Amino acid sequence: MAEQAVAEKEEKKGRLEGPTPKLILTSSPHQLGADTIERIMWSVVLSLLPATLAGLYFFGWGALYVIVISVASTLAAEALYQKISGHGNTIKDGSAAVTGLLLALTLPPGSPWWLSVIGGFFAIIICKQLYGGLGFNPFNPALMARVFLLIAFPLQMTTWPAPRSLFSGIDAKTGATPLGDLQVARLIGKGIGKAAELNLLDAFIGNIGGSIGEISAIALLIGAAYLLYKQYITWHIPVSMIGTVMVFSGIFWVIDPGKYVNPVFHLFTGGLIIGAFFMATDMVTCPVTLKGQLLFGFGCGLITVIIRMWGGYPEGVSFAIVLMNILSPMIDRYIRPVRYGAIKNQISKVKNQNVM
Amino acid sequence: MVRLIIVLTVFCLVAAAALARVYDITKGPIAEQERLKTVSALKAVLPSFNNDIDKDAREVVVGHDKKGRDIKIKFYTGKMDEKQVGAAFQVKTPDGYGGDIAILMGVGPDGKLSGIEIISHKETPGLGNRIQKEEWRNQFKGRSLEDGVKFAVKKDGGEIDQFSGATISPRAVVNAVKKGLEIYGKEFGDGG
Amino acid sequence: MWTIAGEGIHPSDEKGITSSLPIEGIRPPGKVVIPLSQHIGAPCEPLVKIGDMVKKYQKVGEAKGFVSAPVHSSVSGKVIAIGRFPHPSGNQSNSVVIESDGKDETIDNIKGRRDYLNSDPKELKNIILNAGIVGMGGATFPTHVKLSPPKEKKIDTVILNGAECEPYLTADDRLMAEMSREVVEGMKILMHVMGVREGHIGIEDDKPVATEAIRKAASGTNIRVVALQKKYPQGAEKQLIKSITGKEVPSGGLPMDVGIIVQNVGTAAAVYNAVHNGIPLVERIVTVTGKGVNRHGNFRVLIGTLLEHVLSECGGLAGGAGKIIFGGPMMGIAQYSLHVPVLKGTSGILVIPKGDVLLEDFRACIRCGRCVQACPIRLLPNMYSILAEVGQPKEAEKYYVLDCIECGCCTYVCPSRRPIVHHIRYIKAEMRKAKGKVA
Amino acid sequence: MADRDMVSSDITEVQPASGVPWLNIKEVTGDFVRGLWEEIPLFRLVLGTCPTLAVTTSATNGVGMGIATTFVLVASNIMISLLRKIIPDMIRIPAFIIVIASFVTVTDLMMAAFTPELHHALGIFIPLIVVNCIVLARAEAFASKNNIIRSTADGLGMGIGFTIVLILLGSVREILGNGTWFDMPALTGVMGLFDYEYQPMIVMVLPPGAFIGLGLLVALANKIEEKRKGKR
Amino acid sequence: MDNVVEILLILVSTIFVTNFVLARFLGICPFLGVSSRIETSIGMGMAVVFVITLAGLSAWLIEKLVLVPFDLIYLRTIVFILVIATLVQFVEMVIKKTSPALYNALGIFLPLITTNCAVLAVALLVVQKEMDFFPMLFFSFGAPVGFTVALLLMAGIREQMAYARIPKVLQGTPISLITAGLMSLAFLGFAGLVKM
Amino acid sequence: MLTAVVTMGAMGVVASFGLGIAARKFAVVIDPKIAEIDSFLPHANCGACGYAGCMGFAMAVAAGQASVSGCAPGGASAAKKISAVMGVDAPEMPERMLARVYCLGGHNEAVEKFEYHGVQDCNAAILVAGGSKGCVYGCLGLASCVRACPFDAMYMSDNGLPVVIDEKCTGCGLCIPPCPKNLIELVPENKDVHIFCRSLDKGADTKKLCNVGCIACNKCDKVCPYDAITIDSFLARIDYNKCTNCGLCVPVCPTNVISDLILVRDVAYVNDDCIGCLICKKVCPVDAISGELKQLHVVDPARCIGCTICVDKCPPRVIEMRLPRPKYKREMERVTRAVA
Ligand SMILES: Cc1cc2nc3c(=O)[nH]c(=O)nc-3n(C[C@H](O)[C@H](O)[C@H](O)COP(=O)(O)O)c2cc1C
Ligand SMILES: Cc1cc2nc3c(=O)[nH]c(=O)nc-3n(C[C@H](O)[C@H](O)[C@H](O)COP(=O)(O)O)c2cc1C
Ligand SMILES: Cc1cc2nc3c(=O)[nH]c(=O)nc-3n(C[C@H](O)[C@H](O)[C@H](O)COP(=O)(O)O)c2cc1C
Ligand SMILES: Cc1cc2nc3c(=O)[nH]c(=O)nc-3n(C[C@H](O)[C@H](O)[C@H](O)CO)c2cc1C
Ligand code: SF4
Ligand code: SF4
Ligand code: SF4
Ligand code: SF4
Ligand code: FES
Repeated sequence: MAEQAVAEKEEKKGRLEGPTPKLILTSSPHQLGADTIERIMWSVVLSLLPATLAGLYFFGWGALYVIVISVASTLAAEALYQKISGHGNTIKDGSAAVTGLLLALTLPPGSPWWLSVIGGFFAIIICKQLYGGLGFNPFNPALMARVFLLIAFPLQMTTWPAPRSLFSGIDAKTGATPLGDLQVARLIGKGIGKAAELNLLDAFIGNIGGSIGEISAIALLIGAAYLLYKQYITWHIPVSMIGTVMVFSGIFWVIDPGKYVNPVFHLFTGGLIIGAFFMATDMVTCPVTLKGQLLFGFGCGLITVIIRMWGGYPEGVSFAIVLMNILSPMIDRYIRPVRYGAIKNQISKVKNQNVM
Repeated sequence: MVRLIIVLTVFCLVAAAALARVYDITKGPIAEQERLKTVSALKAVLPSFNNDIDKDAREVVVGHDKKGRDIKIKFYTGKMDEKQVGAAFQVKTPDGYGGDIAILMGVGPDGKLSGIEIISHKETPGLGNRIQKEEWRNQFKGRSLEDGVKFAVKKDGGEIDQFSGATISPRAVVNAVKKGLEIYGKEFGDGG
Repeated sequence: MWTIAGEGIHPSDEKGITSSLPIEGIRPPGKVVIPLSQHIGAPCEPLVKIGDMVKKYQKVGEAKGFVSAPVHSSVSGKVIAIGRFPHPSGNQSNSVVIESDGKDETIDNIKGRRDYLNSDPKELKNIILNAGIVGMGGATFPTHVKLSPPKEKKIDTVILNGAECEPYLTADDRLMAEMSREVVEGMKILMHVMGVREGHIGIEDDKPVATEAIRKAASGTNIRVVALQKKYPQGAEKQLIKSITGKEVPSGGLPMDVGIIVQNVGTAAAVYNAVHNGIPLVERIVTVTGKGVNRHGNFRVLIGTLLEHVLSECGGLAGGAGKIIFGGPMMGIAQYSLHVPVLKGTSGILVIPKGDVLLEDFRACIRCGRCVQACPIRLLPNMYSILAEVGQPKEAEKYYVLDCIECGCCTYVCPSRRPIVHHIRYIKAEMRKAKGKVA
Repeated sequence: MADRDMVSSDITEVQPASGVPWLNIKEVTGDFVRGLWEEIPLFRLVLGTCPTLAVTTSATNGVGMGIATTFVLVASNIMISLLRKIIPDMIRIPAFIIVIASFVTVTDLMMAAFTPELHHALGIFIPLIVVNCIVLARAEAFASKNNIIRSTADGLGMGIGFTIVLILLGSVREILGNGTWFDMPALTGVMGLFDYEYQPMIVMVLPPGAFIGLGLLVALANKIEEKRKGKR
Repeated sequence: MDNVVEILLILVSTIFVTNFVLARFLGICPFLGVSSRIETSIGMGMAVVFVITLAGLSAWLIEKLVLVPFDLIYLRTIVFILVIATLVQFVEMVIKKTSPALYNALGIFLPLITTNCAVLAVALLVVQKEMDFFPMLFFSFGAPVGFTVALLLMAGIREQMAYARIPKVLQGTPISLITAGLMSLAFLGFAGLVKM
Repeated sequence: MLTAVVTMGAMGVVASFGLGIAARKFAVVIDPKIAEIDSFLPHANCGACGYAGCMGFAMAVAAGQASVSGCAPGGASAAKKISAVMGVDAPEMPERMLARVYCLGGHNEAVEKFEYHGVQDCNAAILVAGGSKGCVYGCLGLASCVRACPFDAMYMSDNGLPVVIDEKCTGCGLCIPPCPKNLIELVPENKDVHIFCRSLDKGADTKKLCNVGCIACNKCDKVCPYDAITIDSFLARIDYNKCTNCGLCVPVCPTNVISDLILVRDVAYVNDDCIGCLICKKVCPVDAISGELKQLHVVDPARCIGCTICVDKCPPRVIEMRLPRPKYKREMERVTRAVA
């Protein structure tokens, strides 16, 4: 009996006398990576800094206030919506700032203030928050807003001031973008017209007409390299998108250089680089698998070329990306990684088991 | 089954009869509306006339399309007290920014334009669609092929205004009108 | 370099804290709690009653059923309680509590076997069974069962798992460095039992000392030592097999479906100890590490020693205990009580101080695909997480959630801090529930 | 699909005809009012979306389409209610369609003759009133089971409800997209007062504006309904 | 060659540039109603393609053989709708008899098509635009394919949206409409590809 | 005119012929009963009946496969209407059932054995060391049951316990399976006295973990005049078939785990027809009745606990319950909240 008593005492001790400091329990794993949404988003902002500075250099005040107003209005829209709906506060996570900055970088410098404001609110409210906020939006908000503005206010969206010239010191007079020139030439049946005169070095540095952030290839590539190094984007989308554009435009250029411009022209103009590295790679709206991303990039490239060569708009990157955004869920549904151990006969067996 | 057929057939018959009746009633007004529409457009591009203009129209074959079909143009001749004051006809150009632009143009006996009207177009609202504006169209009044290079948009060295950010639409209109004048000249000779 | 392709992660491993500390003993505890369930499979039946005196190595619980393994006393002394006691799994389990008399008297009939390579495999298997050997790599699957595959499965390869890919843990590393002979001899026994000629020992390339030791011990045998790229979860059975042989275990299958058996290096050493020295599994090497504990090291700990004792032997907690984990940080189980015993499968005790515990609220999935790219089974963890969140766990079956090995890579990389593994475990539990209902 | 299946069963709880007095003012008012909010087409029942989206580039068009549809709705409701006892059940739908198509054709011809501008603006969507799901749905769910007066009230209510939404959407799109309202300068005027040129938002008169505009209007209606329910 | 190009252009035009749903506003009700799942969308799409192609063809024939010779153009609407209703029923009957498998796949969608305004619209458009035979055929085929493409894409997005935290008042129709709006915004990118 | 009529006539014949055949061949006879039955159902599509939604149930009933009283949320009124449609006698409806949650150990009462972080769902939490509640039988308070209720009949109290709103609960039972601790049961609505605990721990253990747990002290068992309470595995349970809601057990419970859902009980009142037989005085468990033989008896309202035992025992049936007054201070959150 005494033993029984000892046993009970032991049992109690073991079961009931918990350690004095209450421990914390979670499911495994107990170690987490350092990357968070905040870190990724603000890194994207950082990586856009060179392009922003290039824009500021070439366009001066006209660029500055577009950027400021644009970012301010996406942040304001986000804050306002969350205030009204009473859910959460995600200003700090930086995604609205990225949207605002990217929107600004795709607007013409010197465009009126209300353009940025309308664009910012459209991007955040209609394209993002109505779908439930970060992570649920099916379309790239910044690009959707740009497309919306382009169609709503074509005049303001196609009025391009000339950049301050880098070497010559004289202000270049032409206000059109290289792709705009190309389209005019095509529409009036003059082959590639003035577009042939594009100085590729200028285009590389950013000394051409265009949106604030799209002009300087070198600045964009510096930022992109940083993102790639940090593994916040992978090479799949940019490479397949740019590659597709180069290959297709190359084919036509080889066939008829009098009618089609060379692939390098395509590379450096019309926001292909900013689109491929910073916008098509928006994780929320692109497929999750690498194979899917390759396909996604291919689609973006293809549509870009088609619109540029035959479409009604001078540039096709924005449309190509939002069009492929539509296709993203489909790609995710049908392109899946082949899981470990899914040997062929195994797959068919398992498939038969769970008929979907 | 029989009842079914009968009922449905009767429905059809009644409907057909009723519609035929309504059609008879509305046939006249509809035709009249059509005519009025044409006439009012013609009035806009021609100096005032008082003949029964849609009766005085004739169709002319001015060429052939790719498939070899005739391209016909209908010329309306406006007369004031039996005196010819001008001819009007429609030209179409595929060179617009968004697609075809159809233009009704009136030409006086002297080969000078008395006015143009945009019948249909697919230009961008806010940009190209300003070709519809009266002030812009009025620039065409009195112009003829003799104006030479001056009869072009400013960007191409002429006198016709373009709109900022949209040169293509005005240029297309100008070119189409010039083409029309050529055809007119060919068909009607000098003042024909 | 041998590795798994593409998938996996590189967490900061913190192995430096203990990797050069040689294995030490700790003072034996005054009392051990020996759960009757320390393995996958049926719990043991107790062989003793309260008040019985037992000796060291005496069997106190007999295996019940085919998939089961006996348990032995790790001290000599008196049985003072048998009942439900906290178990590291988080539940309570039937356990035998023995108060040590400090004498460490062993049972008498300890019989080693020197000529094991000429013995009948069946007999050896019996020894392994009776020694209570279970997988020491974490899953604690009874080893003799693994060594008895159905006849139609022809086994041609034995692989020893010395990857130890979990951050912080160095128990296997030290074991290989200091007891390479036991490991290799154990491997020979395993190969002999299975009658195979091909044997591999896979070791991650961050353990040069251990690799060298094993290589030396294995020279002249047909056992190949394979250096694996350091990457988590290189040591997971399926990944190891893929890295070393290039074969993939079919989904839903076992390694034996591709003719392979995988054992942990510690298991091999235990097999050697049982066969050669006739000693059952009553102690193991445990890495005690983490900022939250004062003394770090690799310790030889008797099975049944309470966490409390181990910690006090290590100078107690530092900086207010936040989390105490049995196992490594990626797959280990957090403990709520200091009264849980060290088990046969306890490879490490990791103490994280309160300030270092990351407790952020998770947010919506931003579809970044990092989890998809990190998953070594190439699944779609994001979908599991979303489906669990919207309350449609059943849908996850279409995405093959049952193939998930709960390695934690997905959760580790998720920038939205989504508890994906927890969601997965919830889904699996719901599926088990549903199945139970149908059956 | 489910939406369509519901058409016949869910739209109206059908009162058994027996024992109901032939004319019951309260009931008739109910039939009329129901179409104005409770079962307002487009907000509650998402039917007849195509003409709604297509023609509402201006408020005027909205009115025109609304009136045309209301006319067809009322006329066919009356006719079908009259004939409901004669029509065999099996060919109910084709018979209804013939009745509806006849009225639509009448409308079409009349508009061509007397309001040619509107006729031109509404274009192909006039003949498409035939397949406007509301018309057939009311015929099927209501007129074929109720007397003339109630059917008339129902048709009128539904028609007006439909028209209201058309006008709302037309107004939003016209004001934002063109700066005018019923062709009168609205925003252009207001902004003009401040010496500011209003920039019409051209998308609003294009397809995207139609979809987004209607989407937001339906959400607004849901919100109002939610509030209303909450109060009760 | 020219003919091939023309046909190709018709297809590109009807599917992308003047997509029936996104640019022309036809068939919106089923577009909103049947687009919540991909599987059903596929079934509906196939049924619509089949019926509309036939409807376009029959309307064109009736116009050429009956309405024009007898000067009955004003009866178009009523005749076409009657033909379509009959056609749908008839098709249903034939399929049921000849291919039960196909019937199972398409059966439930057929009745929905009678009141899909896209069917009547195609019938009216092919005669209003005075198309030639082949253009008519490919128009009648391309239009419903465009419908199906829009339907499928929408279904893909909606399946994903099912997991989104959409505000309550927007769930269902409103957010679908807004999504359609954004899709049509994107589709405007195809504008000008084919000038028709 | 003539051509129009002839053409349309011909079309009519053809069309009606085709449709006639079609209609005849493919007429789908829809049982009108289905729509009618469907109209009586609550349309919550909760699935508690075992069919796919209310329409599924309606079809099953019409086909004679489901019982007319199969819809718990619809309750007796729906069953009555449906049976009328089906032409069967209205069934004896079982009593209305309500969900009851058998745990009172919220944040304020029960011990937490660790700090849990992770997925906020009971079935997920239980995977981490069985949940953080010290008592392994206790409610985890993460609302799996609340989320499962299709009628919004439950909410989580600030104390971390689910509360059933009696007015909304339909007795569908859908909250029961999600609970990993099996704490929810359906109980007839007229049962008002409950022992809200499921702990099988020994009394002393229970006491350490929760101050409103059943410690199996046997006091209630002893006091129950109807023998409705049994104690098994250190837990007292009420047999609802025997319980009369007398409430005698409520005050004797040392841990207050027995809950009386009648907030305000009537007190007994002996009217003037009392024959003074002394029986009530004898049966009163709290000695609240005084009186002499053949004299009018009086109930002391301050003592009466409203158990109604005397009412049943009084031979001339002259005791009635009236004069409500507030009772037991420990107010149950449920009723006050439910009304709000
Ligand atoms: C969305 C969009 C719509 C346009 N619409 C027209 C148009 O309708 N008519 C036109 O002439 N140009 C239009 N343009 C502009 C042409 O692309 C081209 O830039 C312009 O005609 C060249 O005019 P500029 O020489 O005056 O710069 C449009 C451009 C964009 C981006
Ligand atoms: C239910 C179950 C049955 C198993 N059966 C066998 C078996 O028959 N043969 C075998 O060699 N291994 C068997 N195993 C062991 C597995 O192969 C594997 O070694 C074990 O699950 C531990 O792997 P892990 O640590 O990677 O999870 C089984 C495991 C489980 C969970
Ligand atoms: C994600 C994961 C990581 C693992 N890492 C290791 C490891 O590093 N070393 C090891 O021996 N076993 C590891 N295992 C367990 C092995 O899969 C396998 O169960 C074990 O090597 C079999 O040997 P055993 O039965 O002797 O334990 C891991 C399992 C998983 C699921
Ligand atoms: C690599 C990268 C690219 C991004 N690109 C965009 C973009 O193009 N447009 C945008 O609105 N947001 C972008 N974001 C920010 C964020 O994903 C975006 O706000 C969400 O789409 C909103 O839900 C990007 C973020 C990252 C990390
Ligand atoms: S825990 Fe499962 S889903 Fe996540 S990475 Fe590991 S195997 Fe893949
Ligand atoms: S890592 Fe996290 S956020 Fe990224 S896809 Fe996976 S679950 Fe979503
Ligand atoms: S509380 Fe439970 S039983 Fe009551 S309605 Fe809700 S789910 Fe059904
Ligand atoms: S499901 Fe059970 S454990 Fe969870 S809150 Fe409800 S009653 Fe408590
Ligand atoms: S499908 Fe066009 S109105 Fe319904």
